[in-house]
Amino acid sequence: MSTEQTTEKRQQGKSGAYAGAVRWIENLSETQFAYLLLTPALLLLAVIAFWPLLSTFEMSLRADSLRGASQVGEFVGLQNYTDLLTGKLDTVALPQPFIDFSQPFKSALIVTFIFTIASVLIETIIGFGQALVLDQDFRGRRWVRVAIIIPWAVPIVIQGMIFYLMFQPGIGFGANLTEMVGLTSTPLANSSSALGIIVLADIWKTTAFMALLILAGLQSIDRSLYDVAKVAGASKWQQFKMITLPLVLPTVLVALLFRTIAAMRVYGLIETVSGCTTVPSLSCLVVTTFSTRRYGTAAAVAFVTAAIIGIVVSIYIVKFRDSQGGF
Amino acid sequence: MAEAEQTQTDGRQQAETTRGPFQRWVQGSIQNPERTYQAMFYVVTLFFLFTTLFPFYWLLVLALTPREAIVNVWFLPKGFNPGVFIEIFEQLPFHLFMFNSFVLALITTAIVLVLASLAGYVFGRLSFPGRGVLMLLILAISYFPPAAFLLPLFRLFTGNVELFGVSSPMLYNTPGAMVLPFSALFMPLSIFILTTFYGQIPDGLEDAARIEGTTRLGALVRVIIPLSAPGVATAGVLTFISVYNEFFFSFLMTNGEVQNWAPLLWGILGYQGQYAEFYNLMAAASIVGVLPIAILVVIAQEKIVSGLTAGALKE
Amino acid sequence: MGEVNLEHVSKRYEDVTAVDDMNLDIKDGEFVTLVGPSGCGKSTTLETIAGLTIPTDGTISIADREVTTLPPKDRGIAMVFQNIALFPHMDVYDNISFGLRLRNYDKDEVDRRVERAAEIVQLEGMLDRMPDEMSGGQRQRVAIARAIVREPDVFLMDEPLANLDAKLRVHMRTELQRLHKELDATIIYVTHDQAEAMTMSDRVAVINQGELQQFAPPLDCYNEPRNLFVAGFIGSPSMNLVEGVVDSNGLQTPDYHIEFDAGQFDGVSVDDRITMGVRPEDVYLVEDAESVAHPTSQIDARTDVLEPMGDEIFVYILTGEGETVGMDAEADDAHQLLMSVDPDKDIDTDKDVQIVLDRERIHLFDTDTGNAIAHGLEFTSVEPGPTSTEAEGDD
Amino acid sequence: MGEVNLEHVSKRYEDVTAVDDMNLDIKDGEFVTLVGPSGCGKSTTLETIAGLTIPTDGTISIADREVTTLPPKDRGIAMVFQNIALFPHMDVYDNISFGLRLRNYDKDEVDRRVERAAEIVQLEGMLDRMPDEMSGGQRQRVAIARAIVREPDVFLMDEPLANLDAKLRVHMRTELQRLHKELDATIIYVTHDQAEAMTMSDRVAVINQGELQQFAPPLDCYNEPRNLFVAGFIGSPSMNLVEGVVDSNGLQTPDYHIEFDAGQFDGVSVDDRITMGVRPEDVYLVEDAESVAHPTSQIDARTDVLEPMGDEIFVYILTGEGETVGMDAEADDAHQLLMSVDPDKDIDTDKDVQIVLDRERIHLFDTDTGNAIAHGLEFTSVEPGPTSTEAEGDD
Amino acid sequence: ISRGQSSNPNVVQWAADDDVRTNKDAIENALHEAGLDDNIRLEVLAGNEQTGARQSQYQRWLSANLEEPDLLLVDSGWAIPFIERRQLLNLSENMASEALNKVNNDYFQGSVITGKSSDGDLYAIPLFSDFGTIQYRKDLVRQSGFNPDQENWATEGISWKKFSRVTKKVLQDNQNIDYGFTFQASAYEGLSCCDFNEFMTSWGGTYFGSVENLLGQVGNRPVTLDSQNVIDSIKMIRTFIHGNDAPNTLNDFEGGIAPRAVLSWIEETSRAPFSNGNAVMHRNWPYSININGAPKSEGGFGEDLGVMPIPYGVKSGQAGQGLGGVASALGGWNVAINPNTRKKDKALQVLEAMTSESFKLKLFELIGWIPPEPGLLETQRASNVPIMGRYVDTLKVAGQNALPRPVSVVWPQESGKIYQSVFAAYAGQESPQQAMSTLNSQITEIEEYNE
Ligand SMILES: Nc1ncnc2c1ncn2[C@@H]1O[C@H](COP(=O)(O)OP(=O)(O)OP(=O)(O)O)[C@@H](O)[C@H]1O
Ligand SMILES: Nc1ncnc2c1ncn2[C@@H]1O[C@H](COP(=O)(O)OP(=O)(O)OP(=O)(O)O)[C@@H](O)[C@H]1O
Ligand SMILES: [Mg+2]
Ligand SMILES: [Mg+2]
Repeated sequence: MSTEQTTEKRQQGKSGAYAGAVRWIENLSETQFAYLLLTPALLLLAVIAFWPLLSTFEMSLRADSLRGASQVGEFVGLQNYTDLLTGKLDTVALPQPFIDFSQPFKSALIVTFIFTIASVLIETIIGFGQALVLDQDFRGRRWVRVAIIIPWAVPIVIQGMIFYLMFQPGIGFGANLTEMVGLTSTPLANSSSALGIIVLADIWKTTAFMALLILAGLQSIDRSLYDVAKVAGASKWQQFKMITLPLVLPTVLVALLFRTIAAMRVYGLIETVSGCTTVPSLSCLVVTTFSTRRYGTAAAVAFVTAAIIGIVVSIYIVKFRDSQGGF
Repeated sequence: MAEAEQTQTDGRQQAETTRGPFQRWVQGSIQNPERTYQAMFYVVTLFFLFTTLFPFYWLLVLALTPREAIVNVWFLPKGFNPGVFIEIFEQLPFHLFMFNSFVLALITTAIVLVLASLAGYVFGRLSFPGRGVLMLLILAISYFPPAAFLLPLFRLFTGNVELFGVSSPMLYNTPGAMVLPFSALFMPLSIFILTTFYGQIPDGLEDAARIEGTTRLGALVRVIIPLSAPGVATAGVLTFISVYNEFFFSFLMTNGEVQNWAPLLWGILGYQGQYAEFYNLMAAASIVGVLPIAILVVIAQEKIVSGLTAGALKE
Repeated sequence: MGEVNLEHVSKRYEDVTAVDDMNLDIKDGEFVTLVGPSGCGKSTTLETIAGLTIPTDGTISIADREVTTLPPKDRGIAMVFQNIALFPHMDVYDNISFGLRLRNYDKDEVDRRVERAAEIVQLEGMLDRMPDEMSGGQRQRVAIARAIVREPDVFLMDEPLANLDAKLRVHMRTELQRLHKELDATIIYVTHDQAEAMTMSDRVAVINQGELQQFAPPLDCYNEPRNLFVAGFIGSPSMNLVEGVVDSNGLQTPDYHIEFDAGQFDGVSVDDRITMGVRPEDVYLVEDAESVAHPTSQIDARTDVLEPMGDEIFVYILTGEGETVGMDAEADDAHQLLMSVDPDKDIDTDKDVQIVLDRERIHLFDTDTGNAIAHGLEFTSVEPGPTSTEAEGDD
Repeated sequence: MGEVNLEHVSKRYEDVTAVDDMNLDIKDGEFVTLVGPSGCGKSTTLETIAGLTIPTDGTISIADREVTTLPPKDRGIAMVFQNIALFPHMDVYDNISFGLRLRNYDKDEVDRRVERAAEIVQLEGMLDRMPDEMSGGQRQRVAIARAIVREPDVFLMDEPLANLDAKLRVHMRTELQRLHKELDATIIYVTHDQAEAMTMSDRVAVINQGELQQFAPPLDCYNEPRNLFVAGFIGSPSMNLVEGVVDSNGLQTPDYHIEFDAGQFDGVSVDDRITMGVRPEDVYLVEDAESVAHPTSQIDARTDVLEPMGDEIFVYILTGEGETVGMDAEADDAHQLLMSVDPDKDIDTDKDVQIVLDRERIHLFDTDTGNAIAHGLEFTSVEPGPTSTEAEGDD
Repeated sequence: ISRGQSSNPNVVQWAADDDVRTNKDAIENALHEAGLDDNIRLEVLAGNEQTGARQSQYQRWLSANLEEPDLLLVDSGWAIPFIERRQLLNLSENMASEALNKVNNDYFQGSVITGKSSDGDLYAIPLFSDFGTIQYRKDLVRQSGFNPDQENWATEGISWKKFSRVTKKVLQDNQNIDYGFTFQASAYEGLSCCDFNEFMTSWGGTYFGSVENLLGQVGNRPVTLDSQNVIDSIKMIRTFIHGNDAPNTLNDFEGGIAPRAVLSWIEETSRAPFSNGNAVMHRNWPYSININGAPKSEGGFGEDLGVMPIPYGVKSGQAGQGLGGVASALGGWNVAINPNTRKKDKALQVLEAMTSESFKLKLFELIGWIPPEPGLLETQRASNVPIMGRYVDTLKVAGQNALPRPVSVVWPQESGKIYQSVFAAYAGQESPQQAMSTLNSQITEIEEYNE
């Protein structure tokens, strides 16, 4: 028993300051300790995320400045927001979407929601399937894993290029296919078919994200619970429903949450596949407004976009508050 | 038992002439559900393989098709031009762009994993006032389109922001200008992933570690992280690949020179002309840029999992 | 060095009070066992001592230093967990040496100690197994080795032998006792095994629903249970408890009468409801009763169920007209007595027998408060137990 | 219905043979207990029966149907796991009702059965607790309830009572026995508790290092152990085993001589090495030996350590000039005997005493093979045990 | 503080593109030969090839007051907003008058005005010009009985009506060719700045009343998108795509000569079928002449490639304001100086060297960049350039009829509305009249809002 103490003393002697710090940390209350550990992350986020957002928010309260050298004009309060939401900026400041809704903002909203629901839903289902396959032990599993991850490693520019060319009449075969099945011969020039292609492209690439996360969740499940279930008479499906699903649910929710958020911000893919006019999303609106140098308006659009995403996320959170891992 | 077998044999003999191999297979599967399950498993696996690999295969087809022949490309390359894989290196130091991306991704992943591990531990295993609000705040970062960060960050990294008379450092064209935003923007995801994984480790194991003499942080490093190895590795892989392919800040925080840490994306776009698009080169470059990384990542993931698990043991 | 003091320690969860105003004063080098029914708060008590749970109220000190909120690693304790809690990602060697490696012991020292601990728990050849490749008992032994290898001042052990077979358990018991002596360590031990509690401990703390019932040497708890709970809990099979009403010359139970002078005991008066307790080994067939100095008068009874145990036979006897009891129906305690007889005894079910009780070994409890009134209605000059360690309860 | 048959079942892991050519023939409705040292293969055997582990060799049938590779769900079994393995995401009610809900029992029926099971395991008020809010024993009771609620033909229980206190354990024992009768189910039970094995089982399977040693009613194993391993393993404390060499008129051990006619037993001849076994309760102080019909001649000895257990005292006695034994040094078996005496007995350490052994209860084993040669050197006309269930071992 | 500039004071950093970087040494030599101080050297940044991305990039750089790059290659399509915001160096105030005069007098005027502020000061000098032209399969056209050379298609152009007949005939004669006329009608900037602008102008229509007004003051110019000429041009394209039986088409034109696919094509996607021999006519920039006119051995059409100006809908005389006749959208890039540069003098020297004839011809030879100076296209040296040399006459005609895009601070806004409406009309989602009247009022609104 005394050996233990001497060793501890030796350690203390070696680096008293370090040991002191450790002691100090250990004696913090749980709350203090929590905040101490959060400090580095919060510091980084404060400088790189929160401050820029504040600054952008301030920008959203100012008028656009198209001519002067300064980036934004005079302070106008919430006018950008009210103009945006009342449709006053539809013609003069926002790009008109290709979809023939009279208001670009509304159509961006609709496109974004359709895209989000379709892609996230399908990705989750397929991703779950892929994760279940990868969770099995079989020869060549590693290579199947590579195959499933590959799309996720493809840069958006290239992902866009693949589908753009594939469905470009005269270049790839996609247009011939859509024509054969009685749809348009120029799928990328048509909003609904272009949206479909974009969803397809997104599913191809980001299902891997779902699959990887869910796989990790699956791998963390205590295998002995399956023994119990098996003996209790659970079929494979019942094991899945009653054990696998609830136990990966927290992971799935995280995946779902972040996929939803990302899907609601879709931009790069649209830009490279069909262009923002054919399939206008909320982020398209933000980026195109930024690139027309209407910084005030653009900032307002960005914050409105974030607010919409925030609303969707709150629905999620309220809905799944009870399943663990929550807030 | 024996009787049943008998009738089965009889039945088989009767039907021998009329049954095709498929029917026989079906019959066999009905008698042996395990076999059906196996077969289904392989069908599903093949389906997944096909759907994920097909566009990639088509990319290969594009790469191998000489530029002028990229017209009506179906499932086979029109022409065969493997030289494209050499050409991409002749045109640009593509490997250096890859290297830049790799380094940036590695640094970012390291930062994210460390900070997110601490935060994930806090959110997953401690209860304290402000927890919910902070989590929401961190999550809220991901609501914003990256464009919303850009202008202030650009000013910050080009020395245009002053605080108390000291102007911000000139990070433009340095790794810092990319690594910092990457870290901040990819961190929320990792924090949430790790929060769920860390939260699921039974308290007993952390208790045991603390009794054995670890500090709270020691228990995190030696027990909680290793036990969440699949989650940590996945968070790492997701971050790494996301950074490797990131297209927004990669694009804006460097002037595109390879010596200024321009990442992969600049390399790929380097094969693009104002009007002329060298699709075959871009395709080839992506394959070169992506395939080794994907394989590396899969191997790394396994290593990370076993490494984390083992890392807890050795000093 | 290893004194452990709990003062008014309580731990409340939302709807349960797991530990309720617990006071324990454990001396340096003492071997204390916590016993009590499942869920009574034993593990929680250990956890507060370990620092894994911060008590809602009260203070804890170890070696005269208050440690109520000190982190576990600074308390100089080692613990064996009830749920074993091996690190699933480490092999046996790494599990056992975890605490030593944390403290940067040099490799040789670690090896030496791990080997020694593995020997004690008989796991010599298994140092490179992973936990999921081991049987339940083997895992438990790893958990024990992980604690003893550290040689701290205070050991906390939560049912460390639950998964071991009798033989190994006896071996481990001896080893733990030896360790106790050798290291001069304080051991706080939770067990469900009466034999363990009896043989190993200097003092036993009997807990019920979070409250300490008795804290005394094991034989005191056995021979002089402080209340009905302790009486019923200590001893296996448990003491027979029969309710009755005091009359002028003793206690009248439904089926028989036990004679004594009610005035002999403080606070007992006629018509009080009193519970009489007698252990199965103090119930005798009349023919075997010659060694009993003060038998009660004979009681007519009928044998019911027999449970042969090898070294003794438990006989359930019915003293009244009650239904059959044994394992088939909830026995009506008042009509039933359990008796232990020699395995050679020629006894059979459903036979009429006469029994007597040993008056020296009859306990009386106040039925309402549960508190003990008397232990023994007569006293011979012999001391209670042969080597009963310093008899010092807290009552 | 519930017959379970193991034929030549083996399970080998990389470097361990967990189960070695096991043959068990368990009748419908039988209560069989598997006992054996930690790591001997008990859990593995259960797992092969459950279908969680496919044996390396051999076949298993349940209800006359071969099930060796059948998935667990088709075997009609329920199981209590040694590691408890509650579903962490379900509350107690959901854990218990898991198997019923799988089978789409209607809500009322589920409620009814869950309530009943919760009552049996005394968890009535806790149905909405989560597993991590419960004590070790409470969790174990949930695990038991989860199995019994299903009422299948065959129950497999792996140390289901390990974490329960003596009183609850006795209660659960009774409940399990009642359940056994009521459901007429086959129960295969693993325990480390001798009392459990003794009182509950129709037959006990003693296993060592994966090999079946004896499969017989409990008292047979106690009274007529088939080999040295069973003799040493069954009974707590264990049988005294002393080695000796056969001479013309008996057995010469280092310290004393036991007389018998060597020719009386098949295959025993002079100079053979034989081990003599006698249980602690069959060792008597000379003064207490009047009830023994055939005592051995007196043996001079000295008392060493005393272990008072409450209802009896274990006395370690030294028959030769050996060192002190007890718990301080590895005892030299040849010079030591453990004796159990009445707790009233006035006995002290380090006193010279004379003892005798009950010749009727002396066992002889071949030291080299370990096989039993004889149980009892003399026989009285009395049958061995009072209500020994149908005496039919497999030797 | 250091803001990332190269330490060497003699190195001028030029944000250009990959072509410049690839030929950096040759370009440096050419500059030195053109009189640049031998000490001054270039460092080339190959910016993003996507012009919009590069615009945003410059926007950020200049807003952050970066001192580098010193020289900027700016698209003639978006130089003016930078000039309006004074984010480029005023060359009229800084450059030697000799060079200034050369630019003002000798260059294609269409190009020069894209580098001037509204008050006439020069901020960016054209480095090279781009013009839309029609490339065609001269061999097939001849086979079908037409005489492009005799009729001087190359310099005089042809009418759209004739164009439609020729295309139809060739298509009918060559069953294996799928497409007649391929051009760019995807809903993107290229439609509003260029293809539509060309078609409309060749029919005598225009955005803001006259060609001069294209770069006129926002809000002070009429919006004339609902004129009949504009609508006719749309009807013509509709005829090409949908055939002359479809509603809102021109019956006297041959229809069905352009695939529906043009509606999703931009430059490269429309070029692919033509280069592959699967189309007769193709509208594109000169870069593709280099590809399509390459010798047959290298996969091009060699001498079989014909090039002519964009056809006309009405003759130039028939419409006022410089409208009608052949009209080519103007592309090309200018060079400007970063006002924050610390190497202004050296940068100015480089710029002056760039105005020399030898340098511009050298660029033509090296990269195929067309000199922004009609005179140079007549030189022997220009005609000797392989491939492009064959077509300098056409390029000169096109350059003289070049139309700048109506770039202004609100052009991005207007452009978006324009290509969407035009696309909708081309695709048949809306009638030309309706689409153009909506568009007209939207553009008017934007003009007025931002006056
Ligand atoms: N997965 C495995 N890999 C290797 N060895 C194993 C594995 N599982 C069990 N064993 C070994 O097989 C032997 C039998 O194990 P089993 O769990 O059946 O023992 P047991 O009789 O249940 O013991 P206990 O009473 O301690 O629970 C043990 O020595 C164990 O170490
Ligand atoms: N986290 C918790 N939330 C609510 N109640 C709890 C929690 N942990 C323990 N309890 C309750 O506190 C009581 C005491 O638990 P404890 O684990 O100390 O019992 P124990 O004496 O160790 O029992 P056992 O012998 O069964 O292990 C139990 O009734 C238990 O259900
Ligand atoms: Mg406990
Ligand atoms: Mg076991």
